[in-house]
Amino acid sequence: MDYSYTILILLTPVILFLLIGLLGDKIDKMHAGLLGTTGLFAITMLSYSTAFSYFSHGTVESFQSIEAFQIVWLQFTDNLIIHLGILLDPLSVMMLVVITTVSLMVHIYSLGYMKGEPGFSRYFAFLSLFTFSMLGLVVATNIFQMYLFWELVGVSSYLLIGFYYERPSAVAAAKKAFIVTRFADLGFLIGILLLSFYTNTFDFNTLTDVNGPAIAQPITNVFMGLSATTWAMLLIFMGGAGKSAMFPLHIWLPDAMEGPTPVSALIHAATMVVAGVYLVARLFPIYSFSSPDSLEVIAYVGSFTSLFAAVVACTQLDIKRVLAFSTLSQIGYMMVALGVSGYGGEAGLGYMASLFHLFTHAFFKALLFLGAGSVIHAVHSNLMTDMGGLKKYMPITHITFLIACLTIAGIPPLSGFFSKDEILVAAFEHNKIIFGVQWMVAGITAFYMFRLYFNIFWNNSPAYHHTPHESPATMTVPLVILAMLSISSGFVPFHEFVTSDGLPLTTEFHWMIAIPSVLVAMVGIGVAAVLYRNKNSRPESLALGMKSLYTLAYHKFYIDEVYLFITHKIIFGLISRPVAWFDRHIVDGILNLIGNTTVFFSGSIKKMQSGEVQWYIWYFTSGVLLLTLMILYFN
Amino acid sequence: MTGPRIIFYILAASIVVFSILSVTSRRILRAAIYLLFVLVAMAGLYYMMNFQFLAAVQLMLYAGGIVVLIIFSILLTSQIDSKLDPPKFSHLLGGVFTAVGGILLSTITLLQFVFKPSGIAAVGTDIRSVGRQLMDTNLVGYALPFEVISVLLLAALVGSIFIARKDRV
Amino acid sequence: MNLQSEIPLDYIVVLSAVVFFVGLLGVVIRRNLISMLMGIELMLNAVNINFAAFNHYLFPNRLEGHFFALIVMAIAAAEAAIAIALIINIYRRFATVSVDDVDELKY
Amino acid sequence: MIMNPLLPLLFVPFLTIVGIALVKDISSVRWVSAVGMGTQLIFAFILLYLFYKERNAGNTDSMLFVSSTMWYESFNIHLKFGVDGISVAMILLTAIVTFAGIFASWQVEYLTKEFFISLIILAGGVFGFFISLDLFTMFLFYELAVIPMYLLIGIWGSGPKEYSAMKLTLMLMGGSALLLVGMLGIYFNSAPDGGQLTFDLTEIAKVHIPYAAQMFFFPFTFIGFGVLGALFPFHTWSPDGHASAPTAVSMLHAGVLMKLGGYGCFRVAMYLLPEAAHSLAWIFIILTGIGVVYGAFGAIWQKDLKYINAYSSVSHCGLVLFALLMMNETATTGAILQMISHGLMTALFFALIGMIYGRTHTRMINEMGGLMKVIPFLSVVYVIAGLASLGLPGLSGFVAEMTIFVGSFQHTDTFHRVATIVACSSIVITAVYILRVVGTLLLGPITNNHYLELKDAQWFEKISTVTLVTSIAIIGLTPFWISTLIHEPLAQMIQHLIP
Repeated sequence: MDYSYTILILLTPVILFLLIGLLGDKIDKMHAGLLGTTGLFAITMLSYSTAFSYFSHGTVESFQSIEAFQIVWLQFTDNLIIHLGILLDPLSVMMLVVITTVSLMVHIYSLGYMKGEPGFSRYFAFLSLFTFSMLGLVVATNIFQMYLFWELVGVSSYLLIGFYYERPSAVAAAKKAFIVTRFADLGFLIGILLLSFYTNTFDFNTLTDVNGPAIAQPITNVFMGLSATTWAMLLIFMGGAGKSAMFPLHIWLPDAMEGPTPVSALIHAATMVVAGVYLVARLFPIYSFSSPDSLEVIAYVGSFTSLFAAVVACTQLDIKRVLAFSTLSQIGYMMVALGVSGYGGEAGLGYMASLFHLFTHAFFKALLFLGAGSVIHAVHSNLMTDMGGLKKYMPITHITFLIACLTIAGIPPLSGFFSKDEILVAAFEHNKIIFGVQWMVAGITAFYMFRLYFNIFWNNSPAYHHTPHESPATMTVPLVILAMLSISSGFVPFHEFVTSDGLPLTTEFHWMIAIPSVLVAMVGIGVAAVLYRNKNSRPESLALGMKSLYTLAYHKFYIDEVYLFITHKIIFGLISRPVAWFDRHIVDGILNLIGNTTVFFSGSIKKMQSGEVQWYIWYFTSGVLLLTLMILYFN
Repeated sequence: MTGPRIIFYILAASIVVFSILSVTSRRILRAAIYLLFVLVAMAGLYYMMNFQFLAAVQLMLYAGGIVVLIIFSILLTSQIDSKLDPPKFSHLLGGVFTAVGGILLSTITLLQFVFKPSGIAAVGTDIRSVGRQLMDTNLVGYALPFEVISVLLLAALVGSIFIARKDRV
Repeated sequence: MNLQSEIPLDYIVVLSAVVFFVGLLGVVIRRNLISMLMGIELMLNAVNINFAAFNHYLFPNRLEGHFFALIVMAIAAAEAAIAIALIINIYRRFATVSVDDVDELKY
Repeated sequence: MIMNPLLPLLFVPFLTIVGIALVKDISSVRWVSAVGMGTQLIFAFILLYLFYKERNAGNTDSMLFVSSTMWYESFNIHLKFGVDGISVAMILLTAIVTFAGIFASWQVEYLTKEFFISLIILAGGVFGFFISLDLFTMFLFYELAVIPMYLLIGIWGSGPKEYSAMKLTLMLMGGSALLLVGMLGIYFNSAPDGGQLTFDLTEIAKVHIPYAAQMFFFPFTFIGFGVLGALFPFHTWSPDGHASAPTAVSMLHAGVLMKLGGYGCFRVAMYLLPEAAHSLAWIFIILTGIGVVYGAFGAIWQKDLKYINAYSSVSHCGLVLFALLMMNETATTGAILQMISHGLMTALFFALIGMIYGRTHTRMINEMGGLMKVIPFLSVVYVIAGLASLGLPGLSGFVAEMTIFVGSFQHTDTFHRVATIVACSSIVITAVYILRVVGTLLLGPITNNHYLELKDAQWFEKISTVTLVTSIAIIGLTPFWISTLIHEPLAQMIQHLIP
C-alpha cells in the first residue's frame, strides 16, 4: 500500500498558513476563513482515508509501522540525522484522526465565534500553522523531528494565546506559557542529547526496537543512583510534562485561557496538551524495558496532578479555568495509565487505556470548551457568577454540554466511561494507592463538572444586559457533531488497534471496578445538584466550613506565587540584576580603570612637556648624570 | 706651600665663592658684579697656565665686554633696588639636587682617575707664536676656525642689530 | 710660571665641574632671563677652564685647547650679544624679563 | 580559464568607492552604493555556483581558486587568495548583510558620501579577510575593517559616541596587538627545520610548530581574535559600541565583523596551533560557557533595545567559540552555522531597532508599547527575528544551535558534555528576554498617542528586512545544503586538529 500521499496532510496546512498569512490583508476576511476551513476539511478527509486504509489493510497479526515519506533535513553525524518524514503506525494514525477532526470542528466553529474580529485572517493563519505543527509532531519519524515540531507547536500556542495582543493579560499569559514549556523543553532537549549519545540514533523505529540499542544494550553509566537511560527518559518526560502541564509545570495552562475559546478547545484541551502523553507513548518500550523507575515517577506525577487539579477545579469561578484544571486532571489520568502499564499483552492494558482516554477526551473536552465558548459568546463573561438559567435560552448548547459533562463524569454508556474504566482497571492491577486516588478523583470530577453545569444552565439568572440567545449554526453544528462523537467514540474497538506492541488486546469488563466508579460519579453529581441546582446558601457555608482548604484551592495552592517568587526575586533579582551590575561595574570597571590609569599617567607625564626651557635643561642634565652613574658604577 | 700654589688656591676659592654668590644673590646687579669677579679670577688662572693671550682675551671680552653688556641690559630692564623673586621650591630642589649630585659624581669620578702628565716639551705660548699659529694655514695652523669665527661674529652682529632695532616692533 | 708642578690636574678639573654645576643651578632656579644668561656664561667658562687645563697639562706641544677656548669665547660673545638683543626686545614687548610671563608660543 | 571569481569581491567595493567619490548628490551616492553592493551580492552567488561546479567536477583541493602573488619578498609575504566552503558561506553572509545595511542606512543625511565610503571600506576589509590565505594579508584586511569603525561610530553615532568609539577601537586594537604577537610568533616558528619562514596558512599547517611555542602563542592568537568575537570577559566593547553605532554599522559589526573573530580563532589559532588548542581548550570552554549564560542573563535586565541585543550577541557569539573549542566536525559545523545565523539575525535586529528608533526616538523598551498596532510590518519582522533568536525551528537559529548542542554532546569527555548542558540552558533564558521585549515593545496597549501617527516601513526598509528574513528562512527551512557546504572542508581540518 502506498501512503506517500500523506505528505499532503502536512503540506496543505503550511501552504494555507503562508497563503493566509501573506495575503491576509489583500483578501476578504471571510474568504480567508473559508479557505482555511476548506483546506482543513480536505486534510481531515485525507486523514480518514489514511486511517481507514491503514487499519483495514494492516495485517491481522499486528500493525507494522510504515515510513510513508522520508527526506534528510539536516545531518549531524553519520548516524545522527534529522529526517523529515511521515511515520504511520496505529498511534500516529489515531492522532491524525483526532487532530484533524477536532481542528476541523474548531475551524468551523471559529467562523462563527470569531466573526468580526480584526485579526480574523491572522487567526486562521495561526490555526493552520498550529495544525501543521501538531500533525508534523505526531507523524515524526524520529525524536528530533518531534522536537522540531514540538517547538513549532509551542510557538503556535504562544501566538494563539497572545492573539488579543492588546490585552496585557493575554500577552503575559502567552509569555508564561512559552517560557514554562520552553524550560521543560530544555529537559527534553538534554534528554534527547543523552539518549542519542548512548544509542547513536534519533530514529523512533530503532529506538523502540526491542532488540535495538536503547533497550537491548545495557548502559552502565550511573549518575546519582539512576542509570543514564533513566535520566534521559526522565528528562524527556520533563518535556512532556511541560507541554502536558503536569504538576509542577502546570501553571501556564490556566492562564493560557486568555486565548480565544476555540483555541483553548483545540490546543489546550484536545491536542497540544496531550503531546506529552503521546511522547511517552511513542517511547513507551524504552520506558518499559530500560527505565521502569521513570514510569513509576510518571504514574505518581500523573496521579498527583489529577487529584490536585480536580481539587482546584472545584473552587474556580472562571468557567474556562475550571475546564483547564479539568484538562489537567484528565491528562493526569492518561499519565497514570501509562505509568502503570507494562509492555505487550495483558500488561499493556494501561497503554491502550491511556490512548483510548486521550481519544475520547479529545472529543468531549473540545465539546466542553466549545460549549463554554458558546456560553461566553452569549453572555460576554467568563465568570459563572454572571451566568445561570441559560438552559431555556440556549437549548442546543445546553444539551450538548450536558452530554459532555456526563461523558467526563464517566456515566455509561458514554465514551468517558469506557476509557476511564480501563484506566482504573490498569491502575488497580498495578498499584492500589494510585487506584484509590484515581477513583476519588472520578468522584470529584463529576462534582466540579456538574457544579459548572448547574451554575451555568440552572440556578437563578442574573440580570443580563440583553437576552442571551442561541449561537449561530456555524457554532452549534460542531457542538452537535462533537456530542455525537462523545457518545459514540467509546464503542470504537480501540483495543484492537492501538496497543503497546501492535497486537490486538482482549479486554474484559470488570464489574468490580465499573460499579464503584459509576457510583462515586453519581454521588459527585448528586452533591453538585444539591449545592448548585438552585440558589441557596449551602455552597458558601460549605466553603466557610473548609475555609483554609477552600482558600488554598482557590489560590491554586499558591504555586503561581512560588514561581513568581523564583523568577522575579531569585532569577531576575538575584542573578540577572547582579550580572548586569557586575558587567557594568566590574568587568567594564576594570576596563575603564585601565583606561583611566593610562590617562592619569599620561597626564603626569604631560606636565614634563611644559615648554619651560629650564626644566628641559634639568631633565637633560639629570639624564646625563643618571646615565653616567649607570655606566660607570652600575654595570 | 709655594707661591703659585697659594695663588691658585686663592683664585680657586674666589671662583667658587663668587660663582655661588652670583647665582644665589637676589640683587641682579650684584650677581653681575660677582660674575665679573669669577671671570677675572679665571683670567688669573689662565695666566698661571702661561696662556697670557687667553687671559688677556678673557679680561677684554668677558670682563670688558659681556659683563658690561649684561649690566647695561640690567639697567635697561630692571629697577636697581628690585630683588629677584625667590626661586620656586621645586626648581630649587631640582636644581640643588642635580648640582650637588653632579658635583659629587664628577668629583668622585675625577679623583679616582689618574691623569698622567705627558711630559712633552711645551711650545711657546707668547703672543707672537700664538699669532703665528692662529694665522697659519699649514697642518698645525688655525686659520680656518679663525675665519669661521669672524663670519659668525659678523652674522651675530647683523642679527643682534636686526633684533634690537627699535622700529621693527 | 709652571702650574704643572704645583697643582694636580684633578683640582682644576674639579674646580671646573663645580663652576659648571653652579652655573646650571643658576639657570634652573632663576626666572629672570638675564640671570639665566649669567648662569650660561658660568657654564661656558667652566668648559673653557677644562680646555685650557687639559692643553696645559696633557698636550703642551699643541695649542688645540687654547684655541678652542678662544673660539668658545668668541661664540660666547656672539651669543651674549644676540641674547641681550633678544632680552631687550622681549622687555620692550612684554615689559618683563621673567620667562614665566613670556609664554605666548606655549598655547 | 575564466577570471578568478575572487577578484571581483575586492574590485567591486573599490570601484564602488570610486563611484561614490565621483558622484555629487545624495541620491546618486545611495544608488551607487546599492548597485555596487548588489553586484557584490551577485558575485557572491556566482562564487557559490562556481564553487559547487568545481566541487562537482571532482576538484578535491582543500582551497579553490587559489591565486598567489609575491608581495614583499624579504618577509615572504604573498597576496594569496583562495576559498573553501566555510569562506564561501561567510562571503555570502557578508554580501547579504552589507546589501541590507546599505538600504538600512538610506536615510543618513549627514556626510552621506563619507558614510557610505567608510561603510564599504569596512565591507571590503571583511571580504578581503575571508578570502585571504596569508596571515599577513589577513591581518591587513582585518585592520582595514576595524579602523573605519572608529569613524563610523565617532561621527555618525548617537549618545556617548566618542567614548564608545574610543572604547571599541581601543579594545579591538588591543586585540590586534595580541594578535600581531601571536601571528609573528607563528611566522617565526613556521620553519622549525630551517628553511624559508612563511605567512602562508596552508604551508604553516603542514609543518609542526614546536609545542612550547604553540603553548605560548595560542593564547595571544585566540584572545586576539576572541576580543572581536566577544569572548568573555573581553566583551564590554560590544554593548557600548553597538548602542552608540548607527544602524548599518551595528548591523555590519555584529553581523559580520564579530564573525571575523570566530573565523580567525578557528582558521588561525586552532588550525595552526592544534596541540596547544587541545591543551588549553578547557580554559576557553569555561570562559565561553560563562559568556553564553552570562550574556543571556545580562540581557534580561537591560532596558535599552541595543543593549539587550548586544548582550544577546555576547551569548550567541560565545556559543560560536564554545562549539569551535569542542573540536569535532558537527560542533564546528554548528559554530559556522551559528556565525551565519547570528550574523543574519542580529543584523536584522539592529536594522529593526534602528528603524523603530527612527520613529519613536527612544530605545528604552519601557517607554514604548503596542507598536504592533501601528507599525505591523516592522513588528511582525521583529517577532520573526526574535523567534529566530530563540531558536524556532524553520528559522536559522534552531539549525545552528541544535547542530552545536548535538555536536558538543558527542564529545566523549564528561566535562565537555556538562559544559554543553550548561550552554543549553541559555535557550530558556534567551526565550525570557526575547519574549519580554516582544511583549513590552510590540504587544499590549499603545502607550503613547503620538505613535498612532507613525508610518510603517518604507520601501527601502522593506528591501533591507525582507532580504534578511528570507535568508534566515532559507537557511532554517533547508539547512542541508549549507550544512554540507560547511561540513565538507571540515573533515580534513578536524583531522588536522586531532593529534
